[in-house]
Amino acid sequence: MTQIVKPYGDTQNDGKVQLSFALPVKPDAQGKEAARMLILSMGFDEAEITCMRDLGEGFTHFIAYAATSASVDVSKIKVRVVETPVMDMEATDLYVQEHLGREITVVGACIESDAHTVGIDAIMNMKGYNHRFGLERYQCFNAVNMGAQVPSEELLAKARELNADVILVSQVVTQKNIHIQNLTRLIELAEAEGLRDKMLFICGGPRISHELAIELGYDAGFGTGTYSTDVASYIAITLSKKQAE
Amino acid sequence: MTQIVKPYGDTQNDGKVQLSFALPVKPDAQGKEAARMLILSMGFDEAEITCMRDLGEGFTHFIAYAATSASVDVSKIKVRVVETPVMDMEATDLYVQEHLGREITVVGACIESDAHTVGIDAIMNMKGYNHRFGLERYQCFNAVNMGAQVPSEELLAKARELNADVILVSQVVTQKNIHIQNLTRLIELAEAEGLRDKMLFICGGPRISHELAIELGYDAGFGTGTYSTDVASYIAITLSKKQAE
Amino acid sequence: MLKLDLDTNLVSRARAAATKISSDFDWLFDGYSSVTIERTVLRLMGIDGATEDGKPLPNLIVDQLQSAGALSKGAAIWIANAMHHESLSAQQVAEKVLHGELQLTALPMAEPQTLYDLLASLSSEMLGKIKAQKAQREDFYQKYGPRREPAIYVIVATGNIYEDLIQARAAAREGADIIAVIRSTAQSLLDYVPYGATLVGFGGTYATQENFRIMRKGLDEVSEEVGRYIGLTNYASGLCMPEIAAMGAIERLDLMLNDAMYGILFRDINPKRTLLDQYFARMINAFAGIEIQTGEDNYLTTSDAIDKAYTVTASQLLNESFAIKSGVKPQKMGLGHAYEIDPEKENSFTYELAHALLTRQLFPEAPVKYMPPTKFASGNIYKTHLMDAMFNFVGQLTGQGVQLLGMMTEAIHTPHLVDRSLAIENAQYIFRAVKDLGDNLELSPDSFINRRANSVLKEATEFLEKVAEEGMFAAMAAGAFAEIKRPENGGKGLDGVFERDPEYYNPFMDQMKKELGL
Amino acid sequence: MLKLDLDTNLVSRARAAATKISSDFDWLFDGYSSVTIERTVLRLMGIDGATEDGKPLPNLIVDQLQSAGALSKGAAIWIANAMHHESLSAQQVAEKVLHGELQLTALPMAEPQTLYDLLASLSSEMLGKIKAQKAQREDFYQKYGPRREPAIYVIVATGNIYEDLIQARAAAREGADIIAVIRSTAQSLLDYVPYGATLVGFGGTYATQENFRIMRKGLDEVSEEVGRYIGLTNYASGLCMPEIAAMGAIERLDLMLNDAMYGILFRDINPKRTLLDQYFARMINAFAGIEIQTGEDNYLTTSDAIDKAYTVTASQLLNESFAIKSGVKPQKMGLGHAYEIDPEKENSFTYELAHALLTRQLFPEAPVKYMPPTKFASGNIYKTHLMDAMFNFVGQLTGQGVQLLGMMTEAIHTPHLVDRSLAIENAQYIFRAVKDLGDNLELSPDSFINRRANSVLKEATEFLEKVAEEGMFAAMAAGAFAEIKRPENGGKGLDGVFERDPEYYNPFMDQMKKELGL
Ligand code: B12
Ligand code: B12
Ligand SMILES: Cc1ncc(COP(=O)(O)O)c(C=O)c1O
Ligand SMILES: Cc1ncc(COP(=O)(O)O)c(C=O)c1O
Repeated sequence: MTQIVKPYGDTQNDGKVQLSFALPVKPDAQGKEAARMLILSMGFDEAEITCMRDLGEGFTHFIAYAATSASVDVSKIKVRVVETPVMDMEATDLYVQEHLGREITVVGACIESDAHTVGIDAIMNMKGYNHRFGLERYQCFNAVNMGAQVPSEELLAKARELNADVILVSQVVTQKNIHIQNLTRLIELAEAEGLRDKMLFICGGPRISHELAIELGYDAGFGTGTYSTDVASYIAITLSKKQAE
Repeated sequence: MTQIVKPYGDTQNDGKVQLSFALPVKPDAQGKEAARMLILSMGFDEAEITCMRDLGEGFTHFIAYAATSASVDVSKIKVRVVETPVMDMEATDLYVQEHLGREITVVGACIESDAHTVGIDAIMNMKGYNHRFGLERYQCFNAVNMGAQVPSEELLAKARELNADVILVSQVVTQKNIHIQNLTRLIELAEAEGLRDKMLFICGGPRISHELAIELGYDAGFGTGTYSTDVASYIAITLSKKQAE
Repeated sequence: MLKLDLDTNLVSRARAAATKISSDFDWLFDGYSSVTIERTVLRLMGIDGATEDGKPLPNLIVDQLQSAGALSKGAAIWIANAMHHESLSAQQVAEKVLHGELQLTALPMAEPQTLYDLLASLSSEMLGKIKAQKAQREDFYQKYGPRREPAIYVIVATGNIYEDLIQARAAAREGADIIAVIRSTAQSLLDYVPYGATLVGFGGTYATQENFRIMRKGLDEVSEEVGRYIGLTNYASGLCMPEIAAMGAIERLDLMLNDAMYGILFRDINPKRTLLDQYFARMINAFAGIEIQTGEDNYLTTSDAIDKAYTVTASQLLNESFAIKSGVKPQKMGLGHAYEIDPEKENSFTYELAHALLTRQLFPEAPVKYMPPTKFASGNIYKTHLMDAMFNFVGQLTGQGVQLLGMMTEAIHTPHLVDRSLAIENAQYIFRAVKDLGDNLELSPDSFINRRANSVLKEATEFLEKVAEEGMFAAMAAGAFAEIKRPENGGKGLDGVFERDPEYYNPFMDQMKKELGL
Repeated sequence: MLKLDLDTNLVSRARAAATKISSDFDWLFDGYSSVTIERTVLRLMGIDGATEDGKPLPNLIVDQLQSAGALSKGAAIWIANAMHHESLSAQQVAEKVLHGELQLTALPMAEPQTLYDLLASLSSEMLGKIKAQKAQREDFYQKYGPRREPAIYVIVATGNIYEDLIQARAAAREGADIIAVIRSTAQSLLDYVPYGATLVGFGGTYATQENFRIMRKGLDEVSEEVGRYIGLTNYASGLCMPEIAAMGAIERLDLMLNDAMYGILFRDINPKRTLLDQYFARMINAFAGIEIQTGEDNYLTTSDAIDKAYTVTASQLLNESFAIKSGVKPQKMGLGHAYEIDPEKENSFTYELAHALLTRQLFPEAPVKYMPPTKFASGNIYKTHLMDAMFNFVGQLTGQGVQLLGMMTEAIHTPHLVDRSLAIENAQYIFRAVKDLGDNLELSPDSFINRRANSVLKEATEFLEKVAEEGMFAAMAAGAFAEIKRPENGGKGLDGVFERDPEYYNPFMDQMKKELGL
């Protein structure tokens, strides 16, 4: 069933959107009109510049409200999401015992130039995050966290050495799409070394979605607000299914 | 000379814009993707949903950054602005004495349902606004401020009675474009009564621009940040020129 | 705890002056009535509905009685007589009048005592209903726990009651404690209350009894869902003050904008009309356990918040003394105050802290209604959001009763769904962050804050004493309030005020006075 | 005034323990040198430039000396010898080495005194230049007036020095007092300083001498325009700590991120290397009148700001005692602290006020560098803007030295032009609003804030005493700091540390020590 939606301010389908941006124009009537025309040229109606602030160096900041005529049919939107159910630690341990019957080795790292370990630590380290213990605490996992700024080569070498089942990669810095470069490089190296199909490749970080992960050739991706339980359940169930096949 | 500009985040022409809006979707992966698709369908690239907040009642709030490919040629933008120079009170009084040689009668009001008198008071009342005295203080003006919620008919009757040179109208409430309705009605009544060409019609308010005023058939319009000096100078010079013609 | 050292002598002088001012109006309260008071009586007798072109039946009847020169006895007696004579309900009488089938003043007059008895039973019935609503509210608070302090109060103002409802329910779920349905522009000046559910308003939604009902029902549902009683408020203000108070009492509104002088000063409604109407309106509010909220914020949207800070204090004291006359309890006096200081001013926060503490400490039991920055809100939503945060900070630190949340789009439009949600987020964050900060702090000896509060109090006292001496009507006529001149016989609605006949009878006022111990 | 009643006994115990810890490293400071220290010496002698593939000449020379086993005498003497022998400037010598036309260790060695004299004149020349820059800075402050407190400190981080410049100049015009050019990701780990103006960086812009120069020039222009001296800062941190300090001294940077332990804990740089390098780097900073800024914020981005508050205090005390060893004056110790408390926590502001007062009061002369909320910044820019406002509030109320402004887009991207401008607006509004609020307030007797501050101090004292007893390297190896284990011989850069030969000579260190009275 089609379900066409538009932004909502205070009346169904009024299309109201707030915008804010800088333009290299003067803070005068012409600059303001330029900002308004720009908004109109993006296809908005009823563009109202509510604030114009001089930023210096020839720039001006505009805050605006406008009504978009764009809409989107929600029923047409298919997003790939991690579909395995989420179990708590005890349930996961039990599940692995029953379905896989062996320990799972997981190797994790922030790769390349990235030193933001808080995210992957939240998933892997004993103490975990927000009242969920990390993978180290699970009975079913042998979790090795290599920490910050680990070259892709070293991560793969360690995974090969430990005969890992899963690789966890974190990427937090995204400026100039450096995370895409780094994640792509890792997968290419893994393919070249024949490791890609031997283990699950999972990436995570605040700008990672499952959708993006799959596009980049990973098995799964996890973004903001992920808990160890999400990742643990996904690994447990996916590996068990693979083994069953 | 063409001068094509695009929004600026941190790199020339990166087109970066911040958006914020509500959509009638759930706060889940599909809702988020719907928001992203909506932004893309407005012609933005690199849409990133940075925040998704449940608003209840089936709505979700999205905050996003995206890059627009839209641009505007500033050199093509012509805005009609009030072009008379701005003089201070003493200079205006002197100017009128020299060029017009008589007192100017100004009648002002917030018309119809509007009761926001602070704006017009700032222009007309003795004490003025931000260290500029209001028209009442000028020697050259006989200023009559009728206050709030004055029916258009009464305003015109008073103007006729006093043989006014100028009518000042304030409109602050703009919901459902009520200001456009009210301003249009006043001008139509004035035309019907044959008053339109006998006096200057000037409107003001936070959402009024000179451009809009002219479209609505007024002589001039003044928006946010107007001072009595702007209006007084405009009146003095315009009337003097008319008389000279 | 931040505690001012207020000059107690000033406090008593100021209260004495305010009491003197309000006591000067007994001639008005005891000797006059107004068209809206009489319409209120009709509504309380159960008359509702409107003509096809939207004229409410209470207006129709009161207009007829007025033209017939019969209103000075009060409307009640005429309807009671018709009910008795025709054996009809009040509503049936009204409908007959509507269809021209009945001429109220043409019927033979029954024995007064018969009519009094009939009216007594009608009045007990309706006042019983109102008491039941009051009990219901108290039960809800019992069940769900008391309201937070400051309570989170947000407005809805789409113009369409059904959109308002969506926005109100969303806000309640996010943490709002009280929903105010803002009224369409200038409803104050309508000498009738529109009828039915309304879909179009400007800058707000018409206050109608049906709209009250729709909103109350929707909020009762959410209250149950979230386990928190969501208060509802509207405006018992303008030319229909007591009628709206009565409608609110019947539909279980919990608070009402209801200022003794707002109509005079800010809507140019006749002074006598306003004071008289508020006297009865407040009595209804007091009886129904409705918290009144006064409009001191209005002084500061037109004048400077520092220079004219004393006008707020003076108005609070006057509102208090008029409220006492109508039987309103201190715990139900939501006196107003507003954070309207120019953000460019150095120490704007420090000044405001002095003013907010002064209000709090002068009226320790009052659930003060604290209003956000509006005048200096600009189209810069980020800046306005910060000003609102400072306002929320002071509200929590000084323990105000009700925090009317500021919206970052204040200078732009009536609030969008998102704006209100962000305002609630703002308040919740700040309230939590500074929760017990106040317990850690004291004022330094001879602090600027203390000196400032006392100097505002002094100005207010001197102002009130001057007004007490001159008389309030004279002072108003001379422009002493809000820098606006309001002559005793000017303004709208004077023709709706009339002197009572010796036989005048208002069963509801009598019974409420008795029950309120007035 | 808000004043903590701190346990003075704890204060002395804590300082004594910190002093004991830093004094345990005299063997290292007096007996060792490192490759970057020697490259610093070369730079101070005037050697600059890079090979075609980007290797800086100082690296080229030091590497050669190291391979030749000649570095333990220090690099200075070898260059001096070549200068003397060939009658060339230091730069010319370096270029000959570059082109393979000169083998430093192959030349006959001149009389030591001849070389010492030559080096003395070279060192006086460069140190004179640095002193001139220092004098210039002081003149500017004299002319334009002192820096505001807290100073408004903002970052630029576009990755392109020319975009950074636009953003920096705009910020300065809007009110920024200090501009920090954030460094490209992981420059810490480069064992050389890139050369020339750079256009691409990730999350920041490379620290190079040319970039310093471009920025300083641009800001000097704006300083003149706005009549306010705009400070400039960068990172004397990582594997090239002293080199960057020297570059900063030459180019008149005004402040430098320069922490005694940051590299060890947060970049896994070898502990010996780090402590040694910081010793010399800080001496340069002290000599150049550059304010150092320490990185205590880093403890709280990885650990909980309440549980681990004491680690900040402990690190501040250690940074202080190491700074004293290098001759840094208290007025130039920008010790770090950060507002990283979970905004969902009740009384987050109250807790933070206790922590901020503690820092301020323990180091009354230090221009404390106060860092904004970052960890709990989310993609919700409106909320983050409010958190930054609370941070600005505490900064002004407690009189911190430098306020590193938070950006509402903290969790999203490095700051856009607009974000920074709104951050400045935020700070300016809040600073003005609460300007003298502090003068009005005192802490209640036995306040939570006072108890909290003393309990953090107690934890810090006990921690430092434990470390003093175990020895710092042992404690680090055991994971006592930041919950990370750093063994004495682990981490990056250990191979760049070497024991000095008895004939080791560093003319700059000697002269600076003398002038600093060390
Ligand atoms: C803490 C922090 C730091 C700390 C890191 C300490 C450490 N040991 O991690 C320090 C101070 C060292 C630091 C340094 C830098 N930082 Co930093 N930092 C942050 C900060 C404030 C918080 C990040 C964080 O810890 N979040 C909390 C965790 C729990 O969330 P998370 O990472 O999203 O992780 C969750 C999910 O994403 C997911 N997840 C993450 N990884 C993985 C992996 C897997 C396998 C799975 C399944 C899930 C998963 O699960 C986690 C739990 O839910 C952010 C701003 C912000 N508020 O986000 C900036 C931020 C990330 N940093 C940034 C930058 C630029 C830097 C520097 C490059 C700055 C510089 N030039 O010096 C440096 C360089 C560091 C480097 N080499 O990478 C930018 C990145 C901009 C961009 N989008 O590119 C940010 C956004 C700040 C900003 N606005 O500029 N930073
Ligand atoms: C003060 C105020 C009030 C006061 C007005 C008191 C008074 N005597 O004026 C009170 C409390 C009574 C009030 C009531 C209402 N208000 Co009001 N009010 C404001 C507020 C806070 C400030 C307006 C103001 O005084 N600005 C300061 C003056 C100096 O600025 P200005 O009006 O723009 O005037 C300048 C220029 O525009 C220009 N100018 C203006 N007029 C003219 C005329 C001429 C001829 C010229 C040359 C120039 C000129 O010069 C002036 C000086 O520079 C704004 C929010 C805001 N911050 O803007 C809301 C606001 C305008 N109000 C609003 C609303 C909806 C109402 C109500 C309808 C709410 C209600 N339902 O009860 C009522 C109804 C009033 C009515 N019937 O019109 C909305 C309007 C929304 C919209 N865009 O439609 C606003 C934006 C608030 C909001 N977000 O909802 N309000
Ligand atoms: C007491 C009071 N009544 C009424 C109103 C506004 O309603 P109206 O525009 O209908 O007068 C206000 C607005 O601030 C008020 O304070
Ligand atoms: C002292 C210190 N040095 C350096 C840095 C960051 O620079 P880098 O990533 O180059 O280590 C920081 C960041 O917080 C710091 O505090």
